[in-house]
Amino acid sequence: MAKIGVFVCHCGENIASMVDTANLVAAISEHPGVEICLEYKYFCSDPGQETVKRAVREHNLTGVVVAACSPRMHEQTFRKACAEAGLNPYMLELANIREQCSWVHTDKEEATEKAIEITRSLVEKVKRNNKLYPISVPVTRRAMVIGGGIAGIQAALDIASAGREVVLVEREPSIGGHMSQISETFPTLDCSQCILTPRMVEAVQHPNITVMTYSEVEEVDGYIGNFTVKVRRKARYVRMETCTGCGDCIQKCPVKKIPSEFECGLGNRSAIYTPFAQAVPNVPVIDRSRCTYFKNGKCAICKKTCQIDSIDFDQQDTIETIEVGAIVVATGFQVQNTSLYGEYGYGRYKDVITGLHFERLASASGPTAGKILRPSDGKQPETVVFIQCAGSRDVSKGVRYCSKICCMYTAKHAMLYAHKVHDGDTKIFYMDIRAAGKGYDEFTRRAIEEDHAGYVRGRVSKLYEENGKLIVRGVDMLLGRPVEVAADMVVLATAMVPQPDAKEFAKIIGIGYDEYGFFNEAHLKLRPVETATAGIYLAGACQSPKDIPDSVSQASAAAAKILGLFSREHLEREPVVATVSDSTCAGCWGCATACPYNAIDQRDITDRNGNVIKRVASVNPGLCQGCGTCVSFCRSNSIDLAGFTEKQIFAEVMAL
Amino acid sequence: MGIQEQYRSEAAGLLSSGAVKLVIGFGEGSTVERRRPVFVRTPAETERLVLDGGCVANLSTYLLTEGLLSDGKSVAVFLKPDGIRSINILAAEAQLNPEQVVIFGFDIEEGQVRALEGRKASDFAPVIGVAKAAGLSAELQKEAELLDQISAAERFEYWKDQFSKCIKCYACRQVCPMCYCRRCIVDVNQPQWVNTSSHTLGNFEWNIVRAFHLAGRCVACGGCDRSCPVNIPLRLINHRMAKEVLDAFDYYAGECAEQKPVLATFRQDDPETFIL
Amino acid sequence: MSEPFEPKIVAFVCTYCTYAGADLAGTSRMKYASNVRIVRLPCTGRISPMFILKALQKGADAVLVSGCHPGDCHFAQGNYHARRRWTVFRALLSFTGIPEQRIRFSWISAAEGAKFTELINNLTEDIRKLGPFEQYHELQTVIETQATY
Amino acid sequence: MTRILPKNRLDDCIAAWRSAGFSVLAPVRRSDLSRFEEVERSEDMALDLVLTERTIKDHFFPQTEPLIKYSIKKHDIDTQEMVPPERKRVFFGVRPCDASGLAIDDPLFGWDYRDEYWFKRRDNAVIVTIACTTSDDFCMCSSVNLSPDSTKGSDVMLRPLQNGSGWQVEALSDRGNALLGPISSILKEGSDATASTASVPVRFDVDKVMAWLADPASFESHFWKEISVRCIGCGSCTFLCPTCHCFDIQDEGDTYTGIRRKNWDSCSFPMFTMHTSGHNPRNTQSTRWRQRIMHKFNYYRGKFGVNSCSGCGRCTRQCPVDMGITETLQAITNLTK
Repeated sequence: MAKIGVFVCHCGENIASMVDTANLVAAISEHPGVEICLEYKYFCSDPGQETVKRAVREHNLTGVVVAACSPRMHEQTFRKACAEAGLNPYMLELANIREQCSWVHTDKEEATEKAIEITRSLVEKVKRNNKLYPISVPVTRRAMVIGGGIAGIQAALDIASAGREVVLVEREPSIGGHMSQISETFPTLDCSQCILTPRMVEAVQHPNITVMTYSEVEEVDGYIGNFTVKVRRKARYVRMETCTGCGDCIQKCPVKKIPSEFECGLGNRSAIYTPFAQAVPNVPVIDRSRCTYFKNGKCAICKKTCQIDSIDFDQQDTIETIEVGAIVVATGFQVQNTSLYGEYGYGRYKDVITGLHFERLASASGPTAGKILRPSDGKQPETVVFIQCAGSRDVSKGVRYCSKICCMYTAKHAMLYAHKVHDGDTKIFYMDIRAAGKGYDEFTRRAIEEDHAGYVRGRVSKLYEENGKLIVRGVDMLLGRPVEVAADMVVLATAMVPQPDAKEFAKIIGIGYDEYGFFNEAHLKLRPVETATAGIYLAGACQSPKDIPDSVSQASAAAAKILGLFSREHLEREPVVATVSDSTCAGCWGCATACPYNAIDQRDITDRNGNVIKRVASVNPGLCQGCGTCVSFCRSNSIDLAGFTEKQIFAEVMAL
Repeated sequence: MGIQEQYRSEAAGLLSSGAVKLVIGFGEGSTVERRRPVFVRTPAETERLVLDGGCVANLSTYLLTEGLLSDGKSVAVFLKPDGIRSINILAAEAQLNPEQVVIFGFDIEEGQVRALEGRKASDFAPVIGVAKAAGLSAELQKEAELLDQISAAERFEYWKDQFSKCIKCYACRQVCPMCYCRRCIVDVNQPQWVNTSSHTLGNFEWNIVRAFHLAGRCVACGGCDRSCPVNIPLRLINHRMAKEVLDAFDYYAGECAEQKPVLATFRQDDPETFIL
Repeated sequence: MSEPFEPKIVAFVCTYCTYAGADLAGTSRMKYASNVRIVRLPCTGRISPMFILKALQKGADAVLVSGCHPGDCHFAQGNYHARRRWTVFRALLSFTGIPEQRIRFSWISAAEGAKFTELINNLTEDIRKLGPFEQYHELQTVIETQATY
Repeated sequence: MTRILPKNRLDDCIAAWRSAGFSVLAPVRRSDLSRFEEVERSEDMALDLVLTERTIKDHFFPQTEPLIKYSIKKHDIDTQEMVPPERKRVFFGVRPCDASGLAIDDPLFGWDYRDEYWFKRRDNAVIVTIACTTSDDFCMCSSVNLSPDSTKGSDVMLRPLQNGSGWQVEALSDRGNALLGPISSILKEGSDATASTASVPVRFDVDKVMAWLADPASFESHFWKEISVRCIGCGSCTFLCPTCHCFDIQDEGDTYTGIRRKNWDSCSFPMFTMHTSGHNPRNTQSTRWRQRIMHKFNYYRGKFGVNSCSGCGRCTRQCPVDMGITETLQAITNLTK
């Protein structure tokens, strides 16, 4: 028999002034199954909680309803109190007679009647509550970091340095990401390669880190603490184990005129190549689509050149299955294709380039060895125009968001240019200068004041070539007049966009994404590092445009989250999960299709001899988040959600 | 050779070769007009098979007879396009393996039977494509629209009157290939969501729940409507649901065996004009 | 003159958005009609059509179903599933003569205490005008009375 | 010379009975369904039907009936019985098979326990039967030792006149006699010839059937499986049967009050015999169909000396898969040739 204790809280005057608590207590005391009904000024206070605990013990209560504030406020408080009194903490319901009753109504009689109905209904619910116990899930204390840019490297190093194993997966032949393409970094102007390369080397040499380059994640199964990831290791056609990275093969390769992806097409590479000189690992790959041997079976010069026979044309892709307990997604970004701005002439005029091109031009290891030379004729530009927001903050053609880093890198470009071309002239068309960050505004001021960056507030309307010059027409909004600049080179601060395959990838690993394809955090403000899928975390620009310090911070935060998770061998989860009734499940799998977490699998029911009698749905409590979408799908009512069972809700409604 | 004879001889062939263990078709009924389901297990018995304009029932229901397909052997069945769509849905909902179902496809036009090309459910994709393109039954739509035009209160009275006739014999459920649950929601008594009594309230609940469970699954074979011993126009309510999923989600039940259930999937841009 | 009709309204809401929104209305001391009874569920995905029928049987004159805005679901997709279900169920109820005005659906976020307040007030006012849902309630009263043969 | 009820005086007849305190129920076709309902005018009657789709059983043993109203208090439960009030009713235009059905069920409801709900209604009802002049392919009264003009279960028998102007009237019971009192002035004397009754062929040999069923070996016969293979397990044959009488007791209510109801149940349903343990002694449709036939033509007779079938043929007439008692009993007849 149910023995329910009901505790009516006055909340000082908050409830008692609008709800006639004496009436409430009188009505509830008469309700079947109510063993004891007490009122008190503040049940959440220590003496209040003691009263609840004493009542639980003295009356052997089977359930407790606290008629007080919102469960969002004090559910945990009273669960704890119940547990301390020896009652399963899930045998508790809060009747919200404050936020949703006394505070919002003005007629005491009506509010009291409503409070009675709310409380009764929850008494009926609590009668049908079941004892629940936290679910214990074992944790595989190995992490996977997907993406070997600075965010991924940082996350991997932080986790590895704390003593946990990490698998770092990068789809390019080398780790390093976009940061390796950058010349100098704002606001300190230290050389990007110089600060990045040591981290790359540290990562690859770290005993706790396994780096898998030229590899892609194909499938993610499982749940927090227990993911199974399938990674495709693409054939490099060069044996990683033996290659010394001498580079002879690259030198000898006859196919040399392939535009280098790393150099943004400003330089060339060969068919067998490393993307850049400091690549980690320093093992080349053969670009099968350009290699003469793969085209017609002839050539094989690289194989002949290699003194240690590291070339292996027969290599195949391999799939590795890796068990991990947590995943950091650090897959980075791309630069928006700027060809949609016909008026800026990108693609039409060789000397209209993107910011990333400029980085390569300014880079000491770049195609021009750090000299600013324009692509068309290799001459030094005397006047350079920078156009900011070439895609960002543009509802009509580009993306609505601010790419965040362009103001800073454009200032940096102007400075680098000024440092390299002393008598050069710069014009920067901008909308706003967004330089919030440590040392950032000082940096842009320096660009203007020391390096004479010519900021023009306004947009560019047209750009055309005339007599070997790029004529840039725009408007200076501050002066309110048109401007025309004859430039030798134009640099577009193009938008940062998600990787083109970001949405497909999100589906593979089971996380959410926004309208653009940036991955969704669990909560924009309070859980910016977690995804809605437990055990999967975000770092870097795959979530939103970020600069290096932000990416690194988030990477460390993700590492901290994972180390927290890895601090125990088992993970305790809320027991609000779905369960299937094997005897009635018809095995239609609608629940499995509907489940947002892929938490439902098929399970065979076998007889004594191991023959399959039927196949039913089965909920993985490690993956289930307790939304209950499956429950309302199930036509035969064969799946139910702990804490919000069909019986509980039915009773709650039928008591209204 | 007519279709009936052709299918009889093909059925005999399938049985004698062991390609199928059973043929489910139509035979003569208790009156001249009636056709009843027959179960043929030997080549000789194929003589009992009849195929004419009276063969309207959707025999796919029988494929779900417990244990029938569990030995992995194949069964042949006479089906119209609606029944073939049922096979697709049942396959999509993992209730049968379509590879085990050999179909004698036919259609009835103005009382005349026409053979449909194909043997496996997937062979009939073009036929179903044509059916989808032709849209839902205009006749039913006209009938349903008559109800749409009257006021909600009048509609309520109409259905109250219709549902008051229901005796909860569950002929609608039993004849329906989609009602394969081992335990129907109406038999769930903890909690008793649907009043089992056949008073009007209980009948209202039962018929609404059944219609909801058939949304995006009903192929308008008309089995429930024909079976109802008290002549409730179930066709209308099911048609209205089929129209809703078609209009709102471009969903036509049973297009193929890979089709996902309409209510277990969604699109981010699903219509939501009614949500405040 | 008899007392003005006070409708009974049952609301099925998700705990993360609409329930929190209703809490916010409370903490902001907004005022709304006391006619609504809230049933808290983890997610709109958990709201089965049966809940609505049972609420009507229990004398509700209107039912409100409410959850997180699309894209905001705590459970990522629950509200998208719910939306499909409602689209179909609403059409079904409408076709069987249960007026659309009595079955309402809304998205109310945890920040929209004001929207919740306004919605409840408007809904209550609408249903006051519309009157009790006698047609449905009669089905219940009939079964409670003595058989007339 | 016999008494005649002229057709053109039917309205006066209804009025007379009504003023004598009777409700008059007659076949009516409404909302696409024929059934017995209270009528005030003869034009609402559908007397030309072979048979109404629903039986008059509905008015004695309704599909759902409240038994007890209960309300749950803190420490106890209040209950209140809900026995139907006495109400005098005339059932006009009943077919002999339906009337027989009532008589067949009487011993069942009065056997070890007198079912108030049944007998209150039976005792206050007068059955005015009209002999059949038409029949259809499903009628089989003649096969179960009844006929299109059998008087079993009737209080008044009406035999249609050949000229269609009315009915020859014969009171069969005290209740029937009493019913003719209020309409004595309407009835006239006459000697018009009555129309010939419908000829319903004998479709099976019920004696052979009974003998076969009584043979213990028949219980496990493979016959049941073959004959029931297409049965889909709905309950329409049982619910439209004038003699099927199985019911279930259900409580329906909310937290505070509820009603205990008596609802029709059907031996066709798997749930009918499902045990709480999950074991089901009749776990296939063939065992359920066997039970139905055995009950009607073996067990019931063993207990009450009469077969539980009045030959109306509704079981076949409306079966979704064209099954029915006739086919099965024909097959049994053929088995024992």
